[in-house]
Amino acid sequence: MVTMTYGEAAKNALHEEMQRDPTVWALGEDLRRGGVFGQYKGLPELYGPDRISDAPISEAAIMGVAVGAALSGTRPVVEMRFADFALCAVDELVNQAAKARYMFGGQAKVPIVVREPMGMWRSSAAQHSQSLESWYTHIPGLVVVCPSSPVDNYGLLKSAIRCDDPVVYMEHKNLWALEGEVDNNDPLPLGRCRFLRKGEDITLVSWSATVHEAMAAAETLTGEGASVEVIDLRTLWPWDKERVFDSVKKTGRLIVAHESVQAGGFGAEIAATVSDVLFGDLKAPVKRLGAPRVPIAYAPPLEDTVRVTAVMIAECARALMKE
Amino acid sequence: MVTMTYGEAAKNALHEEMQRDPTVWALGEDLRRGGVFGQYKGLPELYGPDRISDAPISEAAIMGVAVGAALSGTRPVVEMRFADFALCAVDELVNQAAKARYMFGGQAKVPIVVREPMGMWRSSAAQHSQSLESWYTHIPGLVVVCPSSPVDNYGLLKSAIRCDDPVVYMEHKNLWALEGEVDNNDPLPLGRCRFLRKGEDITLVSWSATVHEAMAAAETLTGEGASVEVIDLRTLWPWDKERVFDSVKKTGRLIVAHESVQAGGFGAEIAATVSDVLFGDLKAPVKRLGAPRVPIAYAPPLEDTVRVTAVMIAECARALMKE
Amino acid sequence: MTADPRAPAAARNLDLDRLLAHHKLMWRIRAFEEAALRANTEKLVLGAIHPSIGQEGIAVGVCSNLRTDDILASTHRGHGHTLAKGANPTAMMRELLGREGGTSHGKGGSMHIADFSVGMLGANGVVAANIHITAGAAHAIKLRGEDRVACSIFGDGAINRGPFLEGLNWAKVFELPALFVCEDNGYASTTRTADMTAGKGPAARAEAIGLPAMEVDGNDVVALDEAVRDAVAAIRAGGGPRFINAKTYRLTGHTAADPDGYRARDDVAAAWKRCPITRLAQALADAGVRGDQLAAHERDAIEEMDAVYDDAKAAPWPPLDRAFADVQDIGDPRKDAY
Amino acid sequence: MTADPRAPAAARNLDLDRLLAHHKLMWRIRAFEEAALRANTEKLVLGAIHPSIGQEGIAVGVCSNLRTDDILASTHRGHGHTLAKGANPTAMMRELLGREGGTSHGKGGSMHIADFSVGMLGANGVVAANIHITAGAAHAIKLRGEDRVACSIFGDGAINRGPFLEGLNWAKVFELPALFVCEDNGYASTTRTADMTAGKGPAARAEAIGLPAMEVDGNDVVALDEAVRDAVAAIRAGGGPRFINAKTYRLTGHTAADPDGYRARDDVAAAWKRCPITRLAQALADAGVRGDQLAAHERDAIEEMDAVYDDAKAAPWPPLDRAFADVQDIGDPRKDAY
Ligand SMILES: Cc1ncc(C[n+]2csc(CCOP(=O)(O)OP(=O)(O)O)c2C)c(N)n1
Ligand SMILES: Cc1ncc(C[n+]2csc(CCOP(=O)(O)OP(=O)(O)O)c2C)c(N)n1
Ligand SMILES: [Mg+2]
Ligand SMILES: [Mg+2]
Repeated sequence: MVTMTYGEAAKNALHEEMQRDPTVWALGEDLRRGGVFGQYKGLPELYGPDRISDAPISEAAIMGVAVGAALSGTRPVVEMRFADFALCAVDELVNQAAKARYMFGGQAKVPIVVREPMGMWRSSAAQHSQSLESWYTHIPGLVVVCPSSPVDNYGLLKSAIRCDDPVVYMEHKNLWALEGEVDNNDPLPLGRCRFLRKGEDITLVSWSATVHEAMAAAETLTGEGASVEVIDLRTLWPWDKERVFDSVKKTGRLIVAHESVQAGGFGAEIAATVSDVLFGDLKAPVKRLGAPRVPIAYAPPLEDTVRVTAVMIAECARALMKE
Repeated sequence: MVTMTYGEAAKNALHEEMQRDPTVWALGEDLRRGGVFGQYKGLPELYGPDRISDAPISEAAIMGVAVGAALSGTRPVVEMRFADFALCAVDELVNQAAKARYMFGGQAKVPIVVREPMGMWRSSAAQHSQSLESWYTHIPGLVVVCPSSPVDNYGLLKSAIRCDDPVVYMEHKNLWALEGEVDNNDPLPLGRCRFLRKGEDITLVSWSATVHEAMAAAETLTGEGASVEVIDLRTLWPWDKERVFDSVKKTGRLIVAHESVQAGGFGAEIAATVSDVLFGDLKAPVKRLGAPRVPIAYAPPLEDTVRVTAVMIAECARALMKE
Repeated sequence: MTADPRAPAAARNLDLDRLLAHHKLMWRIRAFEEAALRANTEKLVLGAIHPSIGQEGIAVGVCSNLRTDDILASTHRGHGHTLAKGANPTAMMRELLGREGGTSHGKGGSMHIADFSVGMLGANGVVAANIHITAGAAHAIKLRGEDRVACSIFGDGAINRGPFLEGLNWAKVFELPALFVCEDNGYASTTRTADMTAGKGPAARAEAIGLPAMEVDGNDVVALDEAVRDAVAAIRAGGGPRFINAKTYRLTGHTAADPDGYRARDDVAAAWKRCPITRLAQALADAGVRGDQLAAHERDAIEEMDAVYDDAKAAPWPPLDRAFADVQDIGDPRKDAY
Repeated sequence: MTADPRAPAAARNLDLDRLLAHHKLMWRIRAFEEAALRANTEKLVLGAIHPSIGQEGIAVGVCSNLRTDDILASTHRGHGHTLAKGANPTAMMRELLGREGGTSHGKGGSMHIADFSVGMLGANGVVAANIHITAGAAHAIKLRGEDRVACSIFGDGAINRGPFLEGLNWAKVFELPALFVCEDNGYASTTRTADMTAGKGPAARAEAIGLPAMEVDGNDVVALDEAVRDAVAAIRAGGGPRFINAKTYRLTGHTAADPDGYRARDDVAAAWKRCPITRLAQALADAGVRGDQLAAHERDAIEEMDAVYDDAKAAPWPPLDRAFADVQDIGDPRKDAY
């Protein structure tokens, strides 16, 4: 059991996986200087420039090269720097990486991890703040992971690297410095949610940075006498349906909260599924809390206007619990 | 009132808009030969190579050029050939076109129409068959249109061209030859659904090619004594919430059917919204019918395995009407 | 020796066995494509087919210099490359017809034809996407310390897409064992490539990115064979990536369905005179090879591919549950999807 | 006249008024950047700031040859370009601080600084994205039969992204009135650009795509001014697109937060000696301009930008409902979103 930051947790995971498996390597811009968020610091010295490789500003090539290298016996970890820049490499991810295994009838797998630091990071504005995790859930062939804590970033990155299929691995830029205890050395299973809090009255499902808002809301609500269950989904595809169902069966109420735009967000998939499958068990409608359908503004107060906060979650929960 | 095909309807609309507004022009590969689906046939002769412009195989540039040209006083109609190739130009569409107006505080608008022929078209396989309309609904700034008939392709393309914001305009490749009557010369409003059939027992919402499956299912169900309301959403963003709500308030039952992958599809947004807003009014859970989360296979029987058909819709409707 | 400019350049020092093999292989490709066109006419192939008739010289000239464990990534027009890389035509034709026993169980079809067992990493439905994928394969080869070579063949239209720049730059920055071959047939679908391409062409662009580049007549299989042999040897020896622009002409429409209305009939007729098979046959005849030996190549190839086509027609559809297989390891698309 | 190699090349035939204006404008850019750095230190700017200190010669040398109705599209490092294109520094600084009255009402910030009223179509947060957008602006100009020019300035790191190839090819194919200027400062963030760039550099690549291209010392504003003047004249006369590679050096970190640990202190110190402002001042002094006149430029600029900064600090936040404005004409994000 050791305390480390979210960023360090990922670094340690990558370090251990690189040690364990000589075919693992990382590629991305400025990696030899430790990566823009320092999440590779120290690794270039340990593994050299071949295995922690710099790259030209060529997102399409970074992703395309990773696909080719994955089809040829290595396991690339792709660093996209900001999730927004991955939009320069969508053909490579969606038309190539995600489809190759299927299109070629199982002749090949594409074991790549695509790290896409996501989310609002104070005043980064419209082109450096996006959370497009729902896009990837819609693409057959992709696994989608959004860790919210050091322990998960450690265990899930390990699993992502060992996974034989392309994993879109979205760390939240606002969490790099978050400290936490990492109490395991093993990979954590993909596709399993984490119960952060058990409760009886309402279920909050969230992922990535918004998990912390959900926990703060639960704290408040508990102080008001409510019993709140908080689920960190962690893996968005495949998502841990059964456990979410079990929770909502028990509580009868569900709020899905996420930072990304609500319209067409992954909250819709969860809400639609739960509303269907647990139709008779719901005491209240399933609620979603996401960003309005606006780009992220630069000015802090405007940025805050579109945030999903603990206050909003608590308020929504109170209203639901009245039903 | 005149009969024309879905492809001709779009061509006529573009023709009339180009006649009306000299700043409208189209760009894309092979347009001077009439476009790969013949949907520009005859226009090069009328408007010359400047206004019906060929392009290098440079999807990113086609889109980027359109953005720059739209910011500089013209109204480009972008031809992407297959929706799948638009994945080579996502930065340009999502980070640039969709955000420019907002990011620049309203200093500019980006009046482009991005035509992305979508959907399964017999044995086109994984890289030429995708339907990613839900992606675009998730992007602030984009309007999303998916016409299902000649009359709508005519009227909605006109509106899309006149719209001052970027419109992702997705024609279905399997509908080019579909004939129908076009009874208006005016643009049709964006954001308005079309009631194809009025009924009392169940609402079917769909768009694009699947509308025709929904209509066939309605036919069957009517023969069995049910009263079915069929809504062609036509515009996915903004979608015509109020009319869908009104319909479901009346029928108490809703099926959303679309060709695209169900997981993370736009059906989820509709189902989640309706399940929430009309919680008390629903007689049965809202059902979605979409493709399984698999790439589109080449072999016809495998392709058929993932189709949403009239038979499936009817079956689902029968089950719902028992509730 | 004739001075006919249409005869192969290096016909001076012919390695007859090798050239006979080339002749035979070119005929096999031609016959495969003819069978594929027939399949299209008979509506047994519904998706697009891009025949490589007239471009067989490049498939043969390039792939004859690759080992089975070398890697090839191809384009939409990939049947010839795949066959020349050593794939089984029976499995290929079954793939084109979407049948069980196809190279990809009928899931990829013509535009995604692939045979990983012979290093053929797939045709690609996205123009230029094979270029950086090839750089990646070469990157893996270098990381693993192997002496393999990765090669991609793409069209002249592909040089206007970003991956051309990004992939070539990558290969050169990392000095990777990669060979890039541009199949310069002058057209991109219905458009003359020159109309939409600025500057001095593929080789000049590659050179500006630092790759040694050369122009070869791709319909002269003898010259191309030599050029590729030298390039591959240099690459395999650690010399970094190279580029070859091979001029050719597509003798059919862009796809099986293309009426080819955008090229003058005279141009096409003239191009038939430069057909790489005819030219090699002429050189071989000049070198004393008997006409009936050359005719046998043609006849055998047609016979082989007729049988291949018959086999494919008789093959069953893939079982339906293949639609759900090979998506990914975790999650089950049969249940998670609905 | 001194033969000091650090002095501007063309100091022979100085148009003194023009050069004094250049000197003044360079100081205004420098002072703006210093104020922006202060705003960063004082945590009044939270997002990334990319200062152009040391690169002022390019902003001035390029933009001084553009008319107000000419178009400019810039990069993440765009303050200097924007100012030189004629934008109001008060509105710019308010934008950097996210305040009401900012060029974009505080919605874009430093990386999206824009002023359409002076033809400045925006800085861009995506490297190289301004290149094909500029081709598009030039395309519109040509379609409309105007005599304007569209210009983009981008970094040397941008030449490895697809839009460099695609945008330049487009501009040349359609013979558009576009000027492409590469601000070649040798680095892309913490990485030496040369380490990740193969071949002979930006100009050679542009030439291979058919654009007349030249190399200029971007810290020699006299030389650059002349080169841009000629290029713009040729372009405006219908001569098609051109390319200029302007060598320079960034004298600060990549961002305000960058400790710049990847460059030897000696290199940076040496680069300060080649600072474009110092060099022009030297040339002007050599040409007889009095020191106090030059010093006044510096003092006035600092005073101006101090006031600009004070104004921005005192400016109010934008009203919150601006978060929902200017998304799109149809639909209402305030209600459709929830
Ligand atoms: C990114 C992308 N854009 C467009 C297409 C459509 N398309 C298929 S083949 C082709 C022409 C390709 O020309 P070239 O690269 O010269 O190859 P050739 O067909 O001549 O062999 C085009 C435009 C595509 N498949 N991918
Ligand atoms: C597509 C993309 N990739 C990566 C980045 C991150 N990034 C911002 S600035 C920069 C370096 C750019 O270098 P260069 O083009 O030389 O411009 P300079 O910063 O030197 O002015 C990088 C990599 C980005 N903004 N966009
Ligand atoms: Mg070609
Ligand atoms: Mg630079």
